[in-house]
Amino acid sequence: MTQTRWAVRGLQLGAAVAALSIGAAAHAAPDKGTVSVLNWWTSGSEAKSMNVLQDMLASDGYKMINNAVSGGGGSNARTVLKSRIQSNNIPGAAQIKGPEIQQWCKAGLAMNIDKVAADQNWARILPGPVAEGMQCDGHFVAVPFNLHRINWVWINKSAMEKAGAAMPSDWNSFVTALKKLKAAGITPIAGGGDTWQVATEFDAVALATGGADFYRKAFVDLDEAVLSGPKMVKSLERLRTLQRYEDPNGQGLSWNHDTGLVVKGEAGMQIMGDWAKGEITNAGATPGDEIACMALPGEHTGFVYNADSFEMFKNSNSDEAAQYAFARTALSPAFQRKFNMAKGSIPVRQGVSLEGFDACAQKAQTAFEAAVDNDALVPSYSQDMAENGAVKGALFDVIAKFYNDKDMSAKDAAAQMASQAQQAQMMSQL
Amino acid sequence: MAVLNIENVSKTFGDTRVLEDINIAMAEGEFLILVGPSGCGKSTLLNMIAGLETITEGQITLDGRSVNTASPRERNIAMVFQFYALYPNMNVRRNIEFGLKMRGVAKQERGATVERVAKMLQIEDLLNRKPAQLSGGQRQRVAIGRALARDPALFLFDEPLSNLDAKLRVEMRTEIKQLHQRLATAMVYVTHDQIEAMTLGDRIAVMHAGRVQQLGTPREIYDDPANRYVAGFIGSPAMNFIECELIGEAGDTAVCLTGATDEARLALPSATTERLAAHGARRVVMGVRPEHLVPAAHGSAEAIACRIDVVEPTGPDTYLHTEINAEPVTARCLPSAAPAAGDTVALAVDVERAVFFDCDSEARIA
Amino acid sequence: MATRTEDGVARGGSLARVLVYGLLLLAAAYFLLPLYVMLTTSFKTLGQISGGNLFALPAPFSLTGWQQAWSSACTGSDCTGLQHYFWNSVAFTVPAVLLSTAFGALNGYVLTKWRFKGSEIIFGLLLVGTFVPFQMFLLPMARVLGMIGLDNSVAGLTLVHSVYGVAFTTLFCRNYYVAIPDELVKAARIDGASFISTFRYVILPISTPILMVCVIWQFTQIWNDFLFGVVFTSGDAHPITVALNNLVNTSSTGIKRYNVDMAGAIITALPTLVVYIVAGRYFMRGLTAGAVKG
Amino acid sequence: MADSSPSSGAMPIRRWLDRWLPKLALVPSGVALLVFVYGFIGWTIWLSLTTSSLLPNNTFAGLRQYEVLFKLDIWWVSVINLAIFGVLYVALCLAIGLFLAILLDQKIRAEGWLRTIYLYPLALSLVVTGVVWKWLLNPSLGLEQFVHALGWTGFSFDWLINPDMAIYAVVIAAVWQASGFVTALFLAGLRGIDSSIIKAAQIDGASLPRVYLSIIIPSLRPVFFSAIILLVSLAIKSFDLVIALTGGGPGYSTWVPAIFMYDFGFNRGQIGLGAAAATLMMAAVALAMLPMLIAELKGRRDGHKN
Repeated sequence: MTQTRWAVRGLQLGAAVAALSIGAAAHAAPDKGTVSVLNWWTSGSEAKSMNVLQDMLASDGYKMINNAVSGGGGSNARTVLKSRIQSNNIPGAAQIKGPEIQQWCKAGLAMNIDKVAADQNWARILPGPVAEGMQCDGHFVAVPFNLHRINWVWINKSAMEKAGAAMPSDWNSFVTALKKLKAAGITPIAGGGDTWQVATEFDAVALATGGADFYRKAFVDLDEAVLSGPKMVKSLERLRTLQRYEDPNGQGLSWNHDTGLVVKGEAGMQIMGDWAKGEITNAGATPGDEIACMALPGEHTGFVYNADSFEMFKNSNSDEAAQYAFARTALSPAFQRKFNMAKGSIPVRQGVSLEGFDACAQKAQTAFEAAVDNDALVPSYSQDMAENGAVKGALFDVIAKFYNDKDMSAKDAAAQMASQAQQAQMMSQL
Repeated sequence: MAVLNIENVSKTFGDTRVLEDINIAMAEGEFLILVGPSGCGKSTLLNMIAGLETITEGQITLDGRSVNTASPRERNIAMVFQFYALYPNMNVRRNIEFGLKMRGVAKQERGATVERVAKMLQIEDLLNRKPAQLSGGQRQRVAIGRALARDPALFLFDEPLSNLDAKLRVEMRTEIKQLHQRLATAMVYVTHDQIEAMTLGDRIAVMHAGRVQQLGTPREIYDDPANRYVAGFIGSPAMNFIECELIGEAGDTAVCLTGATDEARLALPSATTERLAAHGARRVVMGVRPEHLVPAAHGSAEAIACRIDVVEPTGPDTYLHTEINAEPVTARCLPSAAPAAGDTVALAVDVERAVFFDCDSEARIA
Repeated sequence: MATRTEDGVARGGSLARVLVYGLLLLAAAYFLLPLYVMLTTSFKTLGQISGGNLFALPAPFSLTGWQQAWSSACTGSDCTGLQHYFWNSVAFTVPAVLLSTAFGALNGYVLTKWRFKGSEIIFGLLLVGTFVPFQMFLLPMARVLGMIGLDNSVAGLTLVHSVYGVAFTTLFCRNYYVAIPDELVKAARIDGASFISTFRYVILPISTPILMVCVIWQFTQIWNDFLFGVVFTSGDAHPITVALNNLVNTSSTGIKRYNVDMAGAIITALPTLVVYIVAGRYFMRGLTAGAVKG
Repeated sequence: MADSSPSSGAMPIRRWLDRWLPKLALVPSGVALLVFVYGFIGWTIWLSLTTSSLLPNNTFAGLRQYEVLFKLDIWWVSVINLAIFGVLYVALCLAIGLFLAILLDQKIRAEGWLRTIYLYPLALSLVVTGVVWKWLLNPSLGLEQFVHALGWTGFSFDWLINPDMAIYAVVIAAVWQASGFVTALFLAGLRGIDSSIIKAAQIDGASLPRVYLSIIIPSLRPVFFSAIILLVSLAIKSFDLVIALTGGGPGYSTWVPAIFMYDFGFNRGQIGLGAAAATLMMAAVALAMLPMLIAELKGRRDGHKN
């Protein structure tokens, strides 16, 4: 009897809570329209930046519903997106980047936002390759938020001093520095955690070793000969070299943990994208000061970029006006400054003042401009910028296998990379 | 009019036929026993009467009304189960009145009924107890009380005493008999215990292998069994079966019986011989109950000399185990005249009471 | 001879008892170790976590982790901790647990006390529901929920959890009811009780132990679910596990606040822990009474 | 003939209800089962035969997806991992569960407390418990460090980071979660055994281990059945734990089919391949569990028809 009564009370409570949460969502009805935004930025500065965007839209009379789902580098968010599409509850904008933008567009789901692009003159304010990536069949369907540089090395200066190592300028001096760090009892490189980290390191290594042309032919065009060619073999061999200077126990630890090791001086360096700056700052150091930032040295230099972007969907649960407003506001100079300062990236909108950005961001901007001039700007394969999920997955699998099987030769790995990437490509084009 | 009429009823579970062509008509106030070994189909038949099992073929009528498709609720019956089946969550009072409550009887009337039934069964002081707090005998009393409360046209008992210890079983048996006499309501009582069957029943249906082997009063069943199965099932110790050769022609037939030593020739009564002759077989099975195989009077010509293997005193009687025609048999004697094991005793058969069965079909032939 | 054996048993007995207790405590340590780490970490400061020993006691003792986890940590766009999501979880867990338990009991009752041709097969088919990989079912589920207009709602989430829970509750209840004598149901039917009133008056009142097992199992499974919660709710309506995941999984620029994470994890687990500690006794009773009997 | 009896108006409805209500009661669950289990199984099988990539589509592709699947190293790694994990997980949980239950059944003082301690891990979500285990099993943070601090510096425990051993590390954490529950199941089973059987066996001269081996454990058969069903179901769904503990790594050395399905289906935009994996996994589970299910159901039915 008591049990039943409790159950009833539980039900009532549940209903009350449900009613409350619906009520909460319904308050402050927007005037001009609503846009729901699916993304995987749930923590720290990113989430706060999204709140800034929300506020900016609100002040223009639009309501932005922020639906953030974290985990697995966006894999949960992708799952949610696909489920939403199945249940015909499509979000107005979803965090999608790289070639996946084209995939969704080809599926007939992307919304044309040429109007906003024309208003803001995206063709001019966005870097060429980025603008190209946002288009499908000649129409803009997505809006970029930022530019991350992937091929950074973060170096603890005092650790280097302690080890008597000089700042590296090429691959050999880089390896020499690693040796000295090791001799001084310092973990030379913090890293080698999950496959994603290794793949990110490889991003930097491949560009430094093979150059932009090689990088594009291999990772963008999936040229079999290049993928299995000598430059790839050499790059993989260098990855193996890096591995020897990484803490074998670092496996399974997050990149944040690794950054912490560098800041504390327990490790000398970390090869990681510029989001590591947030962690450096949080640990009480200044990027560009105690922790130096430089591109991974090698025969070639360039800029491996990652641009976070949001694709707009038609027939969505959002109002078109609000979707336009979302795109417009995202590229507004004010938001670009705020967002990128918080996220550690540089504004994707060109011509935005970098005043107040840290030294490494300034460096990144210079490098970016140089890369554009020298045709050395390449999309990061490890951050989904170069290939669709299937091919990227196949590349990751081979790198993971190579990294974990110390007996596997770089040549074999390169050959497998070529064949598996081809197969995945074929399957995703069925 | 028959209270209960079972006509040509059969039951199949999947491919197995568990009841075959059952026909029983039950008079008002009658106490009918369904007796048989486990698996004979007696409980299934009872469940069919109750409406707990469907009927494959045939018809069951209660008070002249076909109940083939009626639910148990629509049949004016009550049932007492082997394992009491008291609702463990309800106290005795609520157990007894549950059936009334389900039938929408007003609370006041229910109370009165509970009092009446409790008084009848002397369980007034148990009314507020839960079944778990009762002894086995008390539980069975409550179970009966639950059946009584409804004042049904027909009571069904499914081996209600088999779960009680021997002494309690005898007591309860008597009580049920008294109850029947007082209520004069028809009862169907399922048991595998032939003593219960004999003591309680007005009529007994002996069941075996899904068929009613014989339906009759206890006396008929005992004295005049329809076949070897019934003969062997009813009576304790069981009837002796002796396979023997018939000698002589019609009108003057005898059987040869061999005990420890010599062969004895037993002349059969003329009525028997005629029927045996009509049947024609030369080898038959003779059935003799232990009380009809007794120590012979001195000098009897037809006595069989038997060596006694075991002597079994039971109090009023003593049973002697021996062999006739190389088959084990039991004889009865007075305790005062009991021999010792190993003795050779002359035994006499009361041929007037002997029955005869076909060797193969086991049907009664004389 | 006999005395010697007995003596041996007695002496072996006391030694054996020490061994038994030793092994049991060792097992307890194995089970408690992660909880110990979670608890101590949740009371540490961030500095102590990144610099210190995993097994050290918190010094200084800090409640910041708990405060932040409950009321100020960011779990997406808002930074109000887990408190709000806690009630979201309650909103669908309670009805889903009740629904799946109710249907499990009903199914178990039918499958044991009202058997019909094919009921065993139905049970077998139902059991399959315990083995399906949910990951692959998300899309069709989303489509079905969309079709019946229950997508992105508490009702939809309740439905999904109830459906996949019924397989388990039916398994539990069936095994329990099998042990209840059929005669009880027969007696009730003779007494004139219908299918429903037999269930209501006779079966249900004696089902408390197994219902507790169902409730505990279902509560744990549903409360801790992440996959359905993340896919079938959004934003404000997220269950606490999704919020926790958002809190724990920092992407690019976030830093890991392990004390907040651990406090959040314990807060998330608190209802289930309380259920286990409070109702654990019933759980055992229910299992003993029949969940594990054939 | 069957319906020849006179009946009042209300009776047919009631009879109809009596007859059909039990079956009707199964209808909601049955419909749900049909749609949410069998419908989806059918849908998944169909998808595995299509070219579905980013989103489901209906272009028939024959067995192409399976051909590709069979060539993928990562799929076989996942399958082998599930086999290793499943067998060890079920076996260890049963062994530890039974062992602890037998110990707990020796009239232990603080039984209630110990039981709760053993049982609580099931109450915790693996999303974060995985993180704790990750720390504990990490050589530079957890147990290895701890043992080193105690003075045994030669101690090495690097399963979590060793691609060949990592799946066993997953087993450790998974067993931690479920073995207490299995202990409770077995303890309940032991409590249900008639103690007179044990006494009788001891009087017959059987030693205590002998009594357990030849009398008690065989009579726990139904417990094994329930426990195996629950454990296998948990093993197949092992997703959260692996993701939280190893993220599938090092590399993909701890991938299991559930991760494969999720990653290929959603992350890599290869739904057809994910569906093929799901289909094969369901088939494998059916093959593995069906004989046991049939035997058990048959046994039960026969056991209850006296």
